[in-house]
Amino acid sequence: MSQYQENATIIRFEQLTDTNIRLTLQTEEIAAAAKPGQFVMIRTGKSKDPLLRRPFSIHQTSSSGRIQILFKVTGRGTALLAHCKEGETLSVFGPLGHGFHIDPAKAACLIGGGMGVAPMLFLAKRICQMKKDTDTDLIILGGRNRSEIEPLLADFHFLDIGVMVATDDGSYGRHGLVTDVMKTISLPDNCTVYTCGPHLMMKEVFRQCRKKKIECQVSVESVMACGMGACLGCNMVAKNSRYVHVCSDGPVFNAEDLEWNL
Amino acid sequence: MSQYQENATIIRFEQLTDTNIRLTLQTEEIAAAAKPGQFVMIRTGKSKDPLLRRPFSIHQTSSSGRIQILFKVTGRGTALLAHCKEGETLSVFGPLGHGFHIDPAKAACLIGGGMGVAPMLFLAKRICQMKKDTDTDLIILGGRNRSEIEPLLADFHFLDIGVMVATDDGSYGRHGLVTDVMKTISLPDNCTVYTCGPHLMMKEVFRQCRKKKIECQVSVESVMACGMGACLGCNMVAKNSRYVHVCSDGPVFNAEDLEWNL
Amino acid sequence: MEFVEDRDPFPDLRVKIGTLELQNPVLTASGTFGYAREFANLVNLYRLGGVVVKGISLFPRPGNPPPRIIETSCGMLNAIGLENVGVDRFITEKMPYLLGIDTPVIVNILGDSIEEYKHLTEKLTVVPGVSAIEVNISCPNVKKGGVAFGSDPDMAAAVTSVVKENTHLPVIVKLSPNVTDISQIAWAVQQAGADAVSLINTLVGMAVDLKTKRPRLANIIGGLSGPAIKPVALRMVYQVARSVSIPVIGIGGIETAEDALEFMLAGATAVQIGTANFINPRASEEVVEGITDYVIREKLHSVREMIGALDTE
Amino acid sequence: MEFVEDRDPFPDLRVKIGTLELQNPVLTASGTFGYAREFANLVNLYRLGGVVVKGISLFPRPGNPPPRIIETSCGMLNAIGLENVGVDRFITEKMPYLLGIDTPVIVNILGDSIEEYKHLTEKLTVVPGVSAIEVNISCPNVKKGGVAFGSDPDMAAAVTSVVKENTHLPVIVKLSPNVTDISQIAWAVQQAGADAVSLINTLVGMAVDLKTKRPRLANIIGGLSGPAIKPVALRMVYQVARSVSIPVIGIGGIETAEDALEFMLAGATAVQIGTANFINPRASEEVVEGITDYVIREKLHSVREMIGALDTE
Ligand SMILES: Cc1cc2nc3c(=O)[nH]c(=O)nc-3n(C[C@H](O)[C@H](O)[C@H](O)COP(=O)(O)OP(=O)(O)OC[C@H]3O[C@@H](n4cnc5c(N)ncnc54)[C@H](O)[C@@H]3O)c2cc1C
Ligand SMILES: Cc1cc2nc3c(=O)[nH]c(=O)nc-3n(C[C@H](O)[C@H](O)[C@H](O)COP(=O)(O)OP(=O)(O)OC[C@H]3O[C@@H](n4cnc5c(N)ncnc54)[C@H](O)[C@@H]3O)c2cc1C
Ligand SMILES: Cc1cc2nc3c(=O)[nH]c(=O)nc-3n(C[C@H](O)[C@H](O)[C@H](O)COP(=O)(O)O)c2cc1C
Ligand SMILES: Cc1cc2nc3c(=O)[nH]c(=O)nc-3n(C[C@H](O)[C@H](O)[C@H](O)COP(=O)(O)O)c2cc1C
Ligand code: FES
Ligand code: FES
Repeated sequence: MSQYQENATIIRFEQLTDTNIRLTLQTEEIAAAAKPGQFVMIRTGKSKDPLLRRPFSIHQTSSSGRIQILFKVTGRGTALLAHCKEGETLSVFGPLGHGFHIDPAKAACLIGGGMGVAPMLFLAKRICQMKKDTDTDLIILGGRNRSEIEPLLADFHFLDIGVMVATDDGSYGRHGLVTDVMKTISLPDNCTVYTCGPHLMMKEVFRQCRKKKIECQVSVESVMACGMGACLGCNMVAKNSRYVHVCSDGPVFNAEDLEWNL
Repeated sequence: MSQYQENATIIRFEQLTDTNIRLTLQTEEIAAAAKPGQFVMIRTGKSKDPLLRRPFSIHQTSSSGRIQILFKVTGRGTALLAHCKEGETLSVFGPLGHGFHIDPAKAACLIGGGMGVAPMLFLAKRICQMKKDTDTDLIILGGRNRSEIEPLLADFHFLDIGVMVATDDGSYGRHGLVTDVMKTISLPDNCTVYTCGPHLMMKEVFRQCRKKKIECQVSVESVMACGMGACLGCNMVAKNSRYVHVCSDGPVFNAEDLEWNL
Repeated sequence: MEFVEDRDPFPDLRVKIGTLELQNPVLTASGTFGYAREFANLVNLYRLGGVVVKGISLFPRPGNPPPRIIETSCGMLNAIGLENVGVDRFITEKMPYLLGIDTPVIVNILGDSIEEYKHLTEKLTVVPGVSAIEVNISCPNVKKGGVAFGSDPDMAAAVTSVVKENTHLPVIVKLSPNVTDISQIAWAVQQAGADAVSLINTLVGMAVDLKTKRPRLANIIGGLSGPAIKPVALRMVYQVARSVSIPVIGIGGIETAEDALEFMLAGATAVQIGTANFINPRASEEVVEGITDYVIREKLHSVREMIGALDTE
Repeated sequence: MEFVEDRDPFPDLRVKIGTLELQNPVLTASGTFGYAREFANLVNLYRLGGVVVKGISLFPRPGNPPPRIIETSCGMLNAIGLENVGVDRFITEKMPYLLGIDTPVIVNILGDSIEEYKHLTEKLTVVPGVSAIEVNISCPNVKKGGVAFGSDPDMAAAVTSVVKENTHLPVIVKLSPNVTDISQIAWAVQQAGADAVSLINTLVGMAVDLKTKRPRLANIIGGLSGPAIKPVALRMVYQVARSVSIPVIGIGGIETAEDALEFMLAGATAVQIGTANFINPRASEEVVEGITDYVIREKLHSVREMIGALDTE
């Protein structure tokens, strides 16, 4: 696993909503090495404050050496990123972590909520590359409202996998949560569910999977300093009260291996 | 003496040379209250690093509520300022300090070197307002080369005071230092010399003034935290080894009152 | 300049430091607010909980040679060297103005010996308008080989006792963070009669100029303040508040109402705004405004509900 | 990834820590560089002066519950809780790789009692590839009521002695900054036989979440590191270097060659790069490159000319 620290030029800055932004970054080596579910650590400015890099999932890569990230402004670091301009550079470090494990022999159901949609595009694209037949596959995406989810769909619609959408306020797709949608569909037995989103959402996704004895891979978050297994700061409670480190053991885990307090 | 903290919009950003920048800022109250020789303290960014404001002389004010500052990139704070854009805002605090004392009955000779040119424009304009006759007055400006000094001259040429220029490399005006020029002219006895620039330049200006028994007002620099007499951090050695505080006792002093180790 | 409207309902922000009642928990820190007058046209002084003035010694002190300050990452070092006009000129030149500002004035004092603290207290205690004395014990004890009063529990207690014996005013002892166990010092000064402790004073630090190969401060070492030290200050306030029963005044890197309320959660009854005054001269009043908003928004009966309310399970 | 060309003339960057010769004064700080392997494809490990690995205890430790880290102004707090695999697994699982990296490996050890330090030393001293031992004395002494070894000169000396008695390797004692007089501790460990001291470990700090009214770290308190603490570290290095005759290794907020050289001017023989590794994983090698450039540009015969060369008149 190779990691690179690149001074990435911002190729495109897209303000999707008030708070949601998509950045396209020129990062030759990271783009070439990245796998779905991996993430990058980005310095949000040149100053020592904020000091630490911020982790973001890789939304998609391109053969022209670019990656995209999709993020929401939630604090100081992301607010700074929201002020960067096309043509400027950002220090990007990655790709980091263990991504999703794709078994081409199995059906796939991808469930992304909020910013958890980010890694799902990259994953879906890779699944389409690896599998001949994606008829039994499905993508469920959720967001607060139409404006949060609609701009993201174009890229998904290019793919050969069916997409279902749910919004909290019903302004687009089904009214409700992705987990409500999940309940209404019958997943094939030999299926893997891949999910990323708010903790409570992933917990419910896992609960449903466990009931149906379906494999469930989750991409989780934690605070991070190094993103590469050096600081041991990003631990999370796993089964049997053991600790795992999100950046190096994850961020994708088999949901079975984590502690969900179900 | 009233001071104001304003969120000033950057009206104009002029990159005069590689390192020299002129900013025009909308600061109604500061512009209205400012006197020549006073300065403002500017936050160079929104982050806590760099933490402290940076002091800059007021280059000129306008009746439309604007001030200009003229600065050179010398470190992290000024580098940040060099990246700001028109339309953005800066927190500006001022006007601060004691400015030049103008006696309309006396002839005036203004000598500015490098960024010490900054306060001279404002001073010259005020002198022109206060005095009927500026025939015996004179401005001597110095810089490294043509590109450093030429863009500044337009504003001075509007005034009714003669301007002489010296450059270190002879690419514009006289070849040499402002103090070389000063030697070649004979100042009237009843004259005040106003000067701002590098320490060694001001020292030489004062030396020549003292020899000729001419009053000399200097605008000096020191590191500052508060700019308003609260931290006592900006002290400087004055006559008889006493300390003065540059921000509140100055930045303009009668050169006689300071210690020059001549 | 912003104007501040009166609010309704009027929230209860009052806190008590010994017998001193403050209308709100926001004070200014010694050495960062001059003698208050400097801020008069920027801050509505009467809206502050109180002001702590620049440290005063028995005799005038010229302070250290320049440079005295240098910026560091998210902080600054100062080596002012306790420049001040001395207690007599303070009383004649500065107090008349301070008498009129309608906010409690706390006088910060410092000395080289127990006797100096004694004389300072005697002089100040009879001055109208002095609401409390804050004793800076970070100064070197000249008689004891220059060890700071604040780094030894017995010396700290001795200074506290002598000040207490010579005044009826509330006595706040300002603690140095440059010690192994600040709770021990806090305990010692409480036992010696202190009405409150304030902390932290600056951390001793240094900066070097690679170009000149010289220290950046003429005094070589100086005191570190600002946001950089906030985590250390918060920890010490938390520790001290659990060790003593007198009020604790939190100081160190406080810039916003949020910062101030964090210190109160950790156990502070009041806070002081220091370095932030340089960056935003209106910081102290804005912290008052922010705390007011918070108390209203969170529907607290009083800001005192915040004191020590940190939930550590 | 940048490639580094060989330079001519080849500057002399060598420094000595006890009997250990380092090709240059740049080490990585314990707990911030993993077991070196994590950085292998980012840093040319063989170009470093050496690596100090994550602190090792006698038995494996799970460390503290999450959250363990939180960013502060120009710094970070960590409460990893000394998570590590224990000395036995360290030797079998980590040392084989470290043996091959062609740079000195310094093992940082920690214990709850003098006996633990003794056993750790015995085990490590016979392991091929261990170049020196760095003794972390910031840990609580369980038998003495949890007071940190590093805050008491006698306890610090006792740990040092027992480690020295059980190894032929150079022994570096890593000092805690959370003390009144760090020179006194440094002196005590020098007298007890330490070959060098390294400082500073983290400052104890805390962060509070106003929204949840809880500490931001599960452990409540943690260690502050990063640029915020550099002024304190520099001051302590300066003080300690003037008090002891053994080499001092400077640590605290070092990000660039300029920072490193400032520590050397203040008296450090070598430096360690800590938190900076997180922000720029190539920081350690870039510091080596920057020092190399400096020594060439300034035409120094050796980087050793910088040690303690601060001009204080
Ligand atoms: C592996 C991974 C992938 C991620 N992918 C994405 C993504 O694709 N898009 C996206 O919008 N966000 C993503 N995040 C979350 C993102 O990292 C945080 O939103 C961001 O770090 C917040 O930074 P800030 O400075 O704006 O907020 P801060 O001011 O630092 O804090 C605001 C809030 O964010 C939380 N937070 C701060 N730092 C982190 C951190 N390092 N990790 C997690 N939470 C943090 C804080 O606890 C706080 O609640 C991901 C996080 C991880 C761990
Ligand atoms: C009253 C006054 C008026 C000034 N007017 C102007 C002006 O009109 N135009 C202009 O270009 N510059 C002016 N200066 C100087 C200007 O303030 C500094 O160049 C600026 O603060 C450097 O900031 P920095 O962050 O870029 O540099 P830093 O990275 O902080 O330091 C770079 C260099 O600048 C010096 N410096 C840093 N801070 C200060 C400070 N507060 N005061 C003085 N020197 C400092 C440092 O010692 C160092 O040598 C003035 C200074 C004073 C005191
Ligand atoms: C320039 C300056 C001068 C100071 N002078 C004094 C003083 O005279 N007496 C005192 O007790 N503390 C003094 N202090 C310490 C502050 O009151 C305060 O304890 C410290 O700066 C930490 O708070 P802060 O981080 O909010 O600044 C001074 C601090 C600064 C920055
Ligand atoms: C995440 C983290 C883990 C650390 N673990 C250890 C450790 O195991 N042993 C030790 O002696 N110091 C440890 N330290 C302290 C560092 O080695 C160093 O002394 C300190 O961080 C100051 O340097 P810096 O500011 O460059 O980070 C750790 C520091 C951090 C940030
Ligand atoms: S973030 Fe440092 S180990 Fe995971
Ligand atoms: S800069 Fe604070 S007193 Fe002058």
